[in-house]
Amino acid sequence: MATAIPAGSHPAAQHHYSSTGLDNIKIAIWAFIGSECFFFGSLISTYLVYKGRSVVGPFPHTAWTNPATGQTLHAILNIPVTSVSTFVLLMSSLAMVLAHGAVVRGDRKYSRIWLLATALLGATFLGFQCYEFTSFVHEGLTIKTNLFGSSFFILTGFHGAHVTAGVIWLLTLFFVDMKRGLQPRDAVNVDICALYWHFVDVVWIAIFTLVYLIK
Amino acid sequence: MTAHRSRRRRAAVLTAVVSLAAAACSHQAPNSIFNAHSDFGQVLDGLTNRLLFLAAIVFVLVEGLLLFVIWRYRARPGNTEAKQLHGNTRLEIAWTLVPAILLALIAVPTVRTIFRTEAPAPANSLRVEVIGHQWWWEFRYPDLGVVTANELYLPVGRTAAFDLKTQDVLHSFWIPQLAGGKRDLITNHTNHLWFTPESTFVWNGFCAEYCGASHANMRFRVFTVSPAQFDQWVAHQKSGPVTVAAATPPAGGASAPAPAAQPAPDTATGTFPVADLPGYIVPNTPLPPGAEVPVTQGDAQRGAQLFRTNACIACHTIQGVSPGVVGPNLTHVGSRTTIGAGLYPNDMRHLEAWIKHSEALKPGSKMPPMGKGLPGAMGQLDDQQIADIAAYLSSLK
Amino acid sequence: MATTVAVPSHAEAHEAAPGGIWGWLTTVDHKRIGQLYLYSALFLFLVGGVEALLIRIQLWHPNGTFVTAQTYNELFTMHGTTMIFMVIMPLSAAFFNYLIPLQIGARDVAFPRLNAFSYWVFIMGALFMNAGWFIHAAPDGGWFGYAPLTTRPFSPTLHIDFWVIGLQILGVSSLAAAFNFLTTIINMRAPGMHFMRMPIFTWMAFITQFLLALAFPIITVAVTFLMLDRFFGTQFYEIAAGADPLLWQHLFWLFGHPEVYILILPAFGLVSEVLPIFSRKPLFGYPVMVYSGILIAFLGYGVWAHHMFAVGMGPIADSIFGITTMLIAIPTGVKIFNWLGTMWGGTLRFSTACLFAIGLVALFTIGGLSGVMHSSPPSDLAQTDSYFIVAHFHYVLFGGSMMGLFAGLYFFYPKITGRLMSETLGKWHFWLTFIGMNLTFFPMHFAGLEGMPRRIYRYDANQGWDIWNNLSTWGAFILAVSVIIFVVNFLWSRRRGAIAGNDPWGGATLEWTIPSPPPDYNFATIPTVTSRYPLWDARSPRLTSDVPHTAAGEQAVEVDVAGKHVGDTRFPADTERNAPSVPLTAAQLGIHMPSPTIKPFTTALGLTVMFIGLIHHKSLPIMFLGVAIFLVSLYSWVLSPVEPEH
Amino acid sequence: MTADHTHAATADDAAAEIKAHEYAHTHPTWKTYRWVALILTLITVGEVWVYYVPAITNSPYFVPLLLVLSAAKFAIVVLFYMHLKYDSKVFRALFTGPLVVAITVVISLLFLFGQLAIRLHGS
Ligand code: HEA
Ligand code: HEA
Ligand code: CUA
Ligand SMILES: [Cu+2]
Repeated sequence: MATAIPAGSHPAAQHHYSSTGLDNIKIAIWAFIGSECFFFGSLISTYLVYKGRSVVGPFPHTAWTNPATGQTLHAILNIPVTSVSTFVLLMSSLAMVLAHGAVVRGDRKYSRIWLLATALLGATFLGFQCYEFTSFVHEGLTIKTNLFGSSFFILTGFHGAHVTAGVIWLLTLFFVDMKRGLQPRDAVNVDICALYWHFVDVVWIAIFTLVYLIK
Repeated sequence: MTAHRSRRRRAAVLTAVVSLAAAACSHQAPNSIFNAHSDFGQVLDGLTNRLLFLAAIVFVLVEGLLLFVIWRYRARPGNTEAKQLHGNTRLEIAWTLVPAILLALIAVPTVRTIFRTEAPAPANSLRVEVIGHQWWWEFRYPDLGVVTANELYLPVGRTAAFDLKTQDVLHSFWIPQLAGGKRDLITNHTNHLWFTPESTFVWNGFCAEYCGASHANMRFRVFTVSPAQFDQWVAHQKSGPVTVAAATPPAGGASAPAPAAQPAPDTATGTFPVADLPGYIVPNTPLPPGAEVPVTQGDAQRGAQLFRTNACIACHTIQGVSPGVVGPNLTHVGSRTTIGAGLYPNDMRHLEAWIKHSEALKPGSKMPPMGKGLPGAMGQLDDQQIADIAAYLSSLK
Repeated sequence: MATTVAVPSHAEAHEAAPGGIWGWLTTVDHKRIGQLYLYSALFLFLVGGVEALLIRIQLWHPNGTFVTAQTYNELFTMHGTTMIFMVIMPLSAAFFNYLIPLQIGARDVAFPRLNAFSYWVFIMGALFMNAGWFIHAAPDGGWFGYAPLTTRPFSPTLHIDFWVIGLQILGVSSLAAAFNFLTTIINMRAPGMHFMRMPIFTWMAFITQFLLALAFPIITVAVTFLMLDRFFGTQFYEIAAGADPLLWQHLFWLFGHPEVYILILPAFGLVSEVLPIFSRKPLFGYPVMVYSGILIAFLGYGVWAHHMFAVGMGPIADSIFGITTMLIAIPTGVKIFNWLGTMWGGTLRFSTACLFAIGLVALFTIGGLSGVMHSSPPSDLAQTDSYFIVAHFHYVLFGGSMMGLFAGLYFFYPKITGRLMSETLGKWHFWLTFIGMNLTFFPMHFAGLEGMPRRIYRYDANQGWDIWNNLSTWGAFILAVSVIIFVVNFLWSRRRGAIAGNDPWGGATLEWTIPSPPPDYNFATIPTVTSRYPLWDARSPRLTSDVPHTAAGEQAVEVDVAGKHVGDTRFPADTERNAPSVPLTAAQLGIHMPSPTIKPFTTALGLTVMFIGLIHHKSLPIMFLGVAIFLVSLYSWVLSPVEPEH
Repeated sequence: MTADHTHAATADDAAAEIKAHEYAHTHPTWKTYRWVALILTLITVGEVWVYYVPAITNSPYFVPLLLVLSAAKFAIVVLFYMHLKYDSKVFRALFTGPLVVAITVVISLLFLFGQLAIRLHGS
């Protein structure tokens, strides 16, 4: 990591003309986000299409009695816990904008604090998700149980994977900051990470409503 | 020189089109989607003809224009400098509008036809359940209590309403000359198709959705018969297996004489003797090399015993004999024209080969080869035993 | 114009880049990557073509026994998959790579290393999927792999695993490339090249990138479900769990229909480049060509269910999808008529490139018209899954995409290699292709209308299909001859073809102002563009005087960036720097080019190994090895600069 | 991939400083962010609260209400945190276009699978 993220101050940069005055990487990340709309759109569609079509329980919002064993499995989603984790993710977005702002100002202290805070909040969210997944498994819902199990775990799991990638990205930025300090000219590198991070948050906003709250 | 080329090209294109058209008219097309023999088929026909007609007009206009342009504007002495037109708004609007109008001409009848053909079937229709299996067809008449396989009987003049289901993967139910159109059989769905057959005859049916190894071998036959013949057929199907020795006299009463030039159904069973069927109905599939069973005579009595004591009963139903439901119902197998889902003619030679090594006759077949010592074979039958069983099955009229 | 400039040898132009295999593995030059795409795709075209020939030999006569049912099913699956994902798409990608930077006046793409990564992922995915052949496990589920046939209970063996994993890998490549080209086109156009001055090929490529970026996520999800079902026991397509097979169909075709426009729009773009040049006229209705392309792409998202008219979606859905599908004929028709308008009043020179372009206009129309016939749902019930459909898509794919790509290949070959392809062999190639193609695919219309289902490895005699199949097979043999002639021409011309010079055809756009093959930095000085047809403006301003967006047609635009006037030389001043007799190296000119690196290759390798590891539960350690290679390479890539440190 | 890009002309040190300066003008400030966070929190609280009020969950307005609330959150994050409101229209096009098409596709799929129709009849 010695070379660290090359900054825009490259002498070569002067040879590169840009048609719009925008950063290439920022255009690319927005294109990527546009593309991700379809990725999550497909996953969400699948979840909604399969809603109420599982042959066996457990179900998200209603209890289910296994006709074979007589055992009753209660509605599986845990709204209070997920509300908290949703709030955590929202707050991580706030930390993210503050981190970006600090980098832009050249404020080394706060850039580190907020970058780390964002990553930790993200990790907290992941912790909640781990807790949620394990408790679901204990209650008898796995990816193999029914259509709900498959579509739920894979949708939220892919979201979780995005959060994980984001946390790793944030930590990388944090370590670069520790090592050589992020300068204002690095702002674009933080900016694209932030865009990604907020997008992941936005996806969760949709998931929280569509999966957890709508019965 | 280029002029030469385009002239040659036009000539080539013309010859091709004309000869293809000629060939199209002069030869037999027993599975054509045109001139289908049902109300449904005719509705589709009308629409398809309209589409073809419009497509032909656009084709001639566009290709004609193209040929004109490349001939007229080829570089040659006297045409050395291009006119630098770069666009013409009015023209461009024109060639946006004209296609739009043409499309409206097909969109309107299309939507009308959709709503007509996808309406619910009339209440008094004959209900038929079609169940797709890898790679054969099960036909059930729930109101009549009849279950059969690979050969479908329908009375003319009465609407047949099909409930299409599948036991495994997707298939598609297609009788080109009867219905014209097809419908897919979709797992966990029941699909619908209905039409009223208008002529008595026999038709080819196909599976039209790729369904694995033997998709090509998943065919069936449809017999459209008069209502009286249909009733007779139903009555026969409902009776238990009728073991008919070589020359048993017809059991039933007199039936209406069949129209000339049409195959007449056997009066006893309401089914058709193979010899009367047109060539494209009787399968010509060659047996794979080495599949032939040398023994040609079998004992039906012994065969019945062997059938009961071997794996056969696990999969096949013969009314009063065995309850298996994995494979086709064989209660009246001897009266069918084909075996293996329309793949081979139903005779001793093919039956024997089939029982001995079905997999070689029909790749992927879920029926294990019953011949002794064959790789993957389940059965322990020697050639004589196979001949006996074949004789028994042939006798199940 | 300095059209007679001698061609520099390749070595000179690439002095700085390492040579040999290592040079190719580490290259980040869009032109070399473009060539890699080109050679790979042409090779795979031969593979897919041989598969087609085997199919045709099997169907030559009724009840053919040339191959087994299983082999046949593998053949058509791999033929379709190969031709679509490993031939037409990478051939288009070859042109995107080679041409987009040249046409917009850039030195490279926005992310040169990502570009190399895309190629390596593509070729590894293609090799992986074809590896199935060598262990008797080539995919056999059809190119659209309908569930539940492709789920574990019905396809227990490795066949489908190769398909599923191969598609995932190929998808990564397309997505990465799409973001790259989107950025390149948005942000790296030369000063003055606003969108309505962009060469039409670049425009169509631009639209295609949107389609790629927005369609591939959907197939990724659909295939991921299948992969998880097969490997980890999820239930997405598990019929026993109540799954709905239509989910796969909707997701697949939501991708699949945009995909067919991904396959055709680049070819449309190439033809729109070729026809004006050989008519000696500007493209007729350039803005309308652009808008119709956009409209085709947009409408392409609202028609997917026309592949599912037989599944029983109900009358309302059938009507809606039928009508939206018909609507696409309008913008496509506009394109056809505008090409005719381009030729109208021109002085047509029938070079091979021009012939192929005209071939597209003639043949695509036929495919388009049968497409419109399918778009009427009740009538499609009769056509669907019959050879009538096979006829349709070969007319649009071979008659459209392939013809257009061949046109582009003959046209741009001199730019890529510095030499012209033989016109004599080229004409042979064209005429045999034209005849062979019609002889192969036109009879399929009749076979289909006479009831021949598709994807059958054998058919019975007496069905009336013999003659059509016989003709088709002979046509395929003619095509094989034409392909061999093409291969010979391609190889021969590389060494023996006539020297091309900068601008052999009298081109109009930036790529024709620089040497052939271009130096690695493309443009010694980034030009300032004041016109849609800069070269024509310079050569014969009188002719373009009333064409909008040309120098004479409107005020030239001054461009300043960050307070500095960019481009010392207004285009197309022909200085020694821009078109020197012996091109200078980047170093001599003081231009910094991205340095070669192996990291994209190793990252792609890691990714591929990771996916391959999925194929068997015993191979999971291989997957982790892949993850490790991937992460290490990615990190060292991301943390190292694009260009050498100074 | 962060580094694999060629920087824009403005990206030398001086320019970056200018950029930072401009940024302060064109981007929302700490105050805005605080407000945004507060509003987001309130909406979330509202959503969860609604979930526990039987009178609302049983009413036909429950689903539309939730959809509106989450759409509002979605929009706020995108406009302010992702500063789309202040940024180039290129980004707006790259995001909004696909988003609209994707949402349309999701809705059409729900209709095609009968999930939406059922809901409409059921309420
Ligand atoms: C390059 C790829 C390509 C292109 C461009 C197209 C273009 C079109 N396709 Fe095609 N299509 C495929 C590739 C392509 N297709 C493939 C691969 C399949 C099969 C997949 C499989 O099952 O394996 C398929 C299948 C397919 C089906 C499903 C059939 C079935 O399985 O039942 C349908 C149905 O509507 C269809 C329609 C159309 C239409 C309306 C167009 C339109 O875009 C065509 C528009 C063009 C014109 C109409 C010609 C020019 C216009 C004029 C000259 C103007 C005047 C014209 C009129 C007024 C009509 N296509
Ligand atoms: C761009 C796409 C493309 C192209 C170019 C082609 C090209 C050809 N296709 Fe293909 N085809 C598809 C896309 C394409 N196809 C698709 C998507 C399917 C559907 C698959 C499915 O159902 O899943 C299909 C299906 C398909 C079928 C239907 C199979 C079936 O349903 O059972 C047939 C049948 O004839 C066929 C034939 C051909 C032929 C003869 C060619 C010819 O044009 C090929 C010409 C090329 C050659 C003849 C190669 C010559 C090479 C040599 C001679 C080697 C020389 C070697 C050296 C010099 C080293 N194709
Ligand atoms: Cu059943 Cu194909
Ligand atoms: Cu389509």
